[in-house]
Amino acid sequence: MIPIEYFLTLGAILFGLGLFGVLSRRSAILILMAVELMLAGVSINFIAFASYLDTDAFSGLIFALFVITVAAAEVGLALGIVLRLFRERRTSNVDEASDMRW
Amino acid sequence: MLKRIPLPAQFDRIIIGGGITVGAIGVPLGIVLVTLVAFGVISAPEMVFFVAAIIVILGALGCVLLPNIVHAALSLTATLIGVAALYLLLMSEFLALVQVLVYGGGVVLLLLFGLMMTNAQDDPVVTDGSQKPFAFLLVSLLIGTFITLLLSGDWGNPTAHVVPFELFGERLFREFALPIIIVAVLLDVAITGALVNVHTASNDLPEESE
Amino acid sequence: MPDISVTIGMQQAWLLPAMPVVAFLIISFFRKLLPREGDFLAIIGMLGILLVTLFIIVDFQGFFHDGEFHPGEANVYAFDWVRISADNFLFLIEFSTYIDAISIVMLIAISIVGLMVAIYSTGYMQGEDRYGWYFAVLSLFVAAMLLLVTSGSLVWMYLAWEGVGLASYLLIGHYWERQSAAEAAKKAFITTRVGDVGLLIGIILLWKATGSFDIQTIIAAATSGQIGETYLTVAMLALFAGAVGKSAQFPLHVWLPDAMEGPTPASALIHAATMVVAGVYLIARFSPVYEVVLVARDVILYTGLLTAFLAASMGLVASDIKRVLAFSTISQLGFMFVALGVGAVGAAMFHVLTHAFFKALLFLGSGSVIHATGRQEVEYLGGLRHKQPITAATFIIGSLALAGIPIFAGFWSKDEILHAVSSYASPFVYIVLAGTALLTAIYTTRLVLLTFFGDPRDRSAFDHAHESPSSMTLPLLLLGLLATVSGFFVFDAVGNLFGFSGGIGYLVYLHHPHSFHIDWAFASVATVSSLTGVIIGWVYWHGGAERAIKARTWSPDLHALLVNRYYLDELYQGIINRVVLGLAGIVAWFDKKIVNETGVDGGAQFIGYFGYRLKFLQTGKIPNYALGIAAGILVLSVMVLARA
Amino acid sequence: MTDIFGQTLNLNYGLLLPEIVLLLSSMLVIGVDAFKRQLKVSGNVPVGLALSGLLVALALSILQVNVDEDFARLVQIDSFTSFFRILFIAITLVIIVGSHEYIEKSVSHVGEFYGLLLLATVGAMLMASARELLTAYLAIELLSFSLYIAVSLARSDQRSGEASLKYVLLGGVASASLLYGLSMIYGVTGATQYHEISAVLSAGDTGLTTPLLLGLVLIIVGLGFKASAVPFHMWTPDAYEGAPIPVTAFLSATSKAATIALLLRWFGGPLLPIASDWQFILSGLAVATMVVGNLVALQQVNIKRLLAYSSIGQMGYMLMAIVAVGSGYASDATSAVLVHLAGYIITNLLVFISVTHFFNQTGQEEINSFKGLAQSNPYLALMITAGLFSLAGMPLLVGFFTKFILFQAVVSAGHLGLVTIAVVASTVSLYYYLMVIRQMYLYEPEDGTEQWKLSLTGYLTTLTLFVSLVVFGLWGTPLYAAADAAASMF
Repeated sequence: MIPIEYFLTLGAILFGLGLFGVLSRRSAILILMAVELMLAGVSINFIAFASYLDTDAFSGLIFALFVITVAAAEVGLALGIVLRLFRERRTSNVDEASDMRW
Repeated sequence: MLKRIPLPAQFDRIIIGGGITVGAIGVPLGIVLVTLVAFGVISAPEMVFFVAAIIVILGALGCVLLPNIVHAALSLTATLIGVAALYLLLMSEFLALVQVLVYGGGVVLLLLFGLMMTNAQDDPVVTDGSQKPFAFLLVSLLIGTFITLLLSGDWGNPTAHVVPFELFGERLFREFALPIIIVAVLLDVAITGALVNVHTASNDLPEESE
Repeated sequence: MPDISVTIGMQQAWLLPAMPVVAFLIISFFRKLLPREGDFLAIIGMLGILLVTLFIIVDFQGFFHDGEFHPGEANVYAFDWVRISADNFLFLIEFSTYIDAISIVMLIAISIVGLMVAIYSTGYMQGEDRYGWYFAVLSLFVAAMLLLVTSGSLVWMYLAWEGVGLASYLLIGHYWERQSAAEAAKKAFITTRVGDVGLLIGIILLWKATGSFDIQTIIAAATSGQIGETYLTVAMLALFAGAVGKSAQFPLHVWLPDAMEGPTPASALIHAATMVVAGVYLIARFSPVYEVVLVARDVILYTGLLTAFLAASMGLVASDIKRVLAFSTISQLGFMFVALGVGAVGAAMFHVLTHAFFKALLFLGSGSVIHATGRQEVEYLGGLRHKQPITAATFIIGSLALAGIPIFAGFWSKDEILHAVSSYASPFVYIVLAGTALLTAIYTTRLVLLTFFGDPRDRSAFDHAHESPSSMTLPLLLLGLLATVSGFFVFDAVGNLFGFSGGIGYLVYLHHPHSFHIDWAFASVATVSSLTGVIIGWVYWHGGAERAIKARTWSPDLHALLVNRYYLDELYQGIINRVVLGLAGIVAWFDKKIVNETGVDGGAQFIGYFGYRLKFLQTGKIPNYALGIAAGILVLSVMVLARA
Repeated sequence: MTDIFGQTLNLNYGLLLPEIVLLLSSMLVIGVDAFKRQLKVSGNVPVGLALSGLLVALALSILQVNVDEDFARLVQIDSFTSFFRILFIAITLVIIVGSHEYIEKSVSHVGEFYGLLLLATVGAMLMASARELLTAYLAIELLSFSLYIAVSLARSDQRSGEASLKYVLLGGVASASLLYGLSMIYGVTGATQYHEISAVLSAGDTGLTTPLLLGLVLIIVGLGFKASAVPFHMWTPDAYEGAPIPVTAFLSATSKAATIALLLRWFGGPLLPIASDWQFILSGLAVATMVVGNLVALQQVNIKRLLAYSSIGQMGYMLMAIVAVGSGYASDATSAVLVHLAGYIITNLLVFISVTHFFNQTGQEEINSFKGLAQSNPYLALMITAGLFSLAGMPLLVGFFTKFILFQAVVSAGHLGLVTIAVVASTVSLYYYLMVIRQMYLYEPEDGTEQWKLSLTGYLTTLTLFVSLVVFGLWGTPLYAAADAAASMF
């Protein structure tokens, strides 16, 4: 059988890679994708815990289901805002959306 | 007939290039893994896990590193499908299904549309922020710390169990009725948000700069 | 004893702050509707205060028996303001009043000077903008001041402490059209707030140790050794920090000279007679505790000594009448702290009382001069005794009292302080203090000579000058009387005559009541030093301005040092500019440079990979902000990893 | 009804009536506004609907003050919940009444705006009442989502979209962190119910200390973002500046208060057994937050950014008090936090609504545009002055009373060092508040001294807030009594 540590490690790596994407990308949409990666890491955690450690109540599965739903909603919401930004400034580059600073 | 579908011309390149990449990396890895299984070093489920994990990690790397946005988005699809495979390994067919439907079918498509609408060039190459090297260093440390912290715990030796489908549904809709309502409202908010922002852009603004 | 004391007495001490609060509310809301913008309400309030004070004094006498006061019953519990009873503690802030001899001295000073100032202001502020508002704030100030000296609870005292600060801020900035007034108001507010932080910390420390805000409970706990010595010392020093700010002691004295931007009568009340002695009051109130923590007492002694000397030397060269008086106030407050530092609470409170009268008199007199001539630099005055005889006469009386010439009030109280110092502290302290008294006499003489004697140096101002209206001269005369005679209360016989059983000695020498015996040796030393000062001043400045200018040429460096007040203001401004704003700048710079540019540009440069792209870089904010979050995650998780 | 384990479930929807009413009225507002022309209703109908919904919900919440019951083991309706329900509804009411002119003038999509404010209120209420992690998480997202959009609704202001983008992207990162943390808590304890988590954690060593600590860190990061704790605060000034002013007020009041409510529920409840593990993290954050917030505020020129940094500093004080919650004084420290929160909100709303009216008149939001306000509108200048003085903690105003209670609670929990820093920081804060006051009182107005007046609702709200500012400043016992009752279950 596969040890649970495998899944946890994979989850951590996915979370980290997602964070890396957020830090290094400049396109708003790519940042959104990176956030999705982070959330995928989280879902793996939840489901691994539910299947391995909480087999009676499996709350983690339900949690993961909601995480997926919320993530999808977030993408829709954020895309709307990105589109608006694009219409206003002809760019989806977050570095150029920095009128407000210090 | 294919030419009538308004797909960017790069799609064929993606399919060919992606195929070659997968073939070049996947076949040797597959051979190694099958050999390991054959000699009993790892079990068959572990082999499946490793295949899926490699797809997931490669896809994630592609998603955060590839300079072409469309490639990155498709790479994300690979990751998400790999994650769905992991869910199957975790005995959760339902969530695997949801993952493929919502992500593979919905979210990625949405993201692709977003890409098309905001950056409608044929070859949308992006440059990354200059804090990339710094971020790389930071995130490597971060992943290292996370894994150390996770593996220092004594997780015991648990095994995965299947959750019966109807039990799942029953628990979801009985005990978690309220979260479902909240999520419904949440989706409603998200749609409202998307609508008002797109609407603002087309109506409320003065003329565009160009 | 009149029967009425049954109905109004110490139990009704809450009336004291209540009356001016009512006056404040009515004037500030309805001043446009009232005749004379409601100034009479302020005066009525002050009269009421004086009356109640008299009743309280009469009532207080009732606690005098067996040759001692037994004022325990004077602590009047009124109501629970905040009552929080939780599982493991009771948090209770009461509203209570506490009257003892120390409060009564303060009450006398506040009520008399307050009334005089209010009457005087009707003449002085005549026809100015915001006339009514001035009287409203004056009432607010008096209310807060009375609350301060009657409160039995530290919390209410702190509230009042901040309240007088606020009123002072408003009055200093009364002519806010003038940039200097606005700046002075801000300076006073912020400088005293520095001390207030100390006071607040002290209150919290004391509350933490005793679980109570009631002053008498705290004193009882502290003197019975319930609190560790180091802890208590820190707490009492924190309280003293509050006193240093409010009473303009070194190193927080810088605000008081600038505070002279306010209307002169307000300066007389707030920055001479009452608010600035709040610090003295605070230390006197806690004097039993300072008996226990001798280290703190030494700090008080030397702070007071240093302040007294420095301020007197600065007073020698200041050219603005009001600033000379301000330096003299700082210096005299230093005298009071010296007295407190040697444990002579009675001498300190006696000096508070006499100082209130003669310093208020001097301020009001200088106000009369300014009112008449429109000038306040002594270089442009002179010869005014011909034009303003009453002002000149009363001003001279006040000056004699300040200089410590016998029979005037200041002589007795200063003599008391010197006497106390000689028996408790080292000869060094005594010599410095006596020297300061000499300096006091010199600068006082200088001020009088340059203002009222010699030839007028600004003809047009002199020609327009005239004696002030009776609303202004009447208070001057009354205060002149008090500045002359109030010292006699130190004698038992005089005290008895006016209803102070046992003389003021009994009244203010709470813990060690004693009768006043004049020590002729000391008295003559003090007299000689004062007279010497007057003579030096006379010889030097008599005859006009050339001599005054010579003072500058005698030692230009010293003169510049004194005129610039030892460059302390510049030092503070520098500290504020460099340290506080600099710190803010560093953080802002950190945001800009480290997070934005080093995190983005510099980090890239450092690694040398994206360096060539620097010129294309904008300040990319979102990834940057995310970097903050990520770095936070990393730091925190490494921290827990290290701990685990 | 029973769950799958045969335990009974209380599905009494009556408990959720305030939330349901708000939900329905928000739908109604959005619907009516969308079909305004077809229904031939006047422009005032949406705001009227929103207000009546709020009033009904307020009445229902007051009726439920003494209830102590759970709904399906997901939310707990108790005195703590009631305190926050009433607080949140009142905030939304005040904001809508106080700034409806601004909303109609400077906000695009008015109907959606009101609807979103109501939904955000529901999210905040659920955050305070949740007793289960999933519900709490969804409540957080409901509040955040509504605010992401509300921030973007300033009419023809490019900053609005930018602010919203920053908020939504960084918010996504923060909620991913939060979720990762929650997954760790869930993995270690195997439970999502607060009381079960508490039981597992207080039972002692699980052998999983390090994953638990990782979870703790990530939870603190996620909530620290919502609470604008340094270094997760960077979105705050930008979002505040770009948002319509009522949304800024909402961000600084409801959003912060809801986060504090959640922090109290979590750190005073399930995570209390491991207090020693999170106290030092929170102390560090609290210190950084107080120091950075108050120092950077000194450099600001925009009033909204100034208030943003000031609210960051204020959150530092509250984080400090949450540290005290872990020191065995949970009940006292909690009531102190609640008192301070209430006082802070009253004050902050007064300032924000005054600034809203100032903006309505002048269209300016730079600090130096307040020049001479004491002459052109002395009433408003007084209101702003009172509010800023109260924020600085000047005596006789509510800010002093609540800060005093807060500081003494932290001191009695044994964190004197933290309080010293807080006192110094709050002294620094006086300096930048005085910068604004100085502009109003010490300078001549730039464009003449033409007097102007507020609208009736403007006078009504500011005066109400001002009176409570003074009354609670002089006599805070009722405020404390309410907070103490709300904190009684800790």
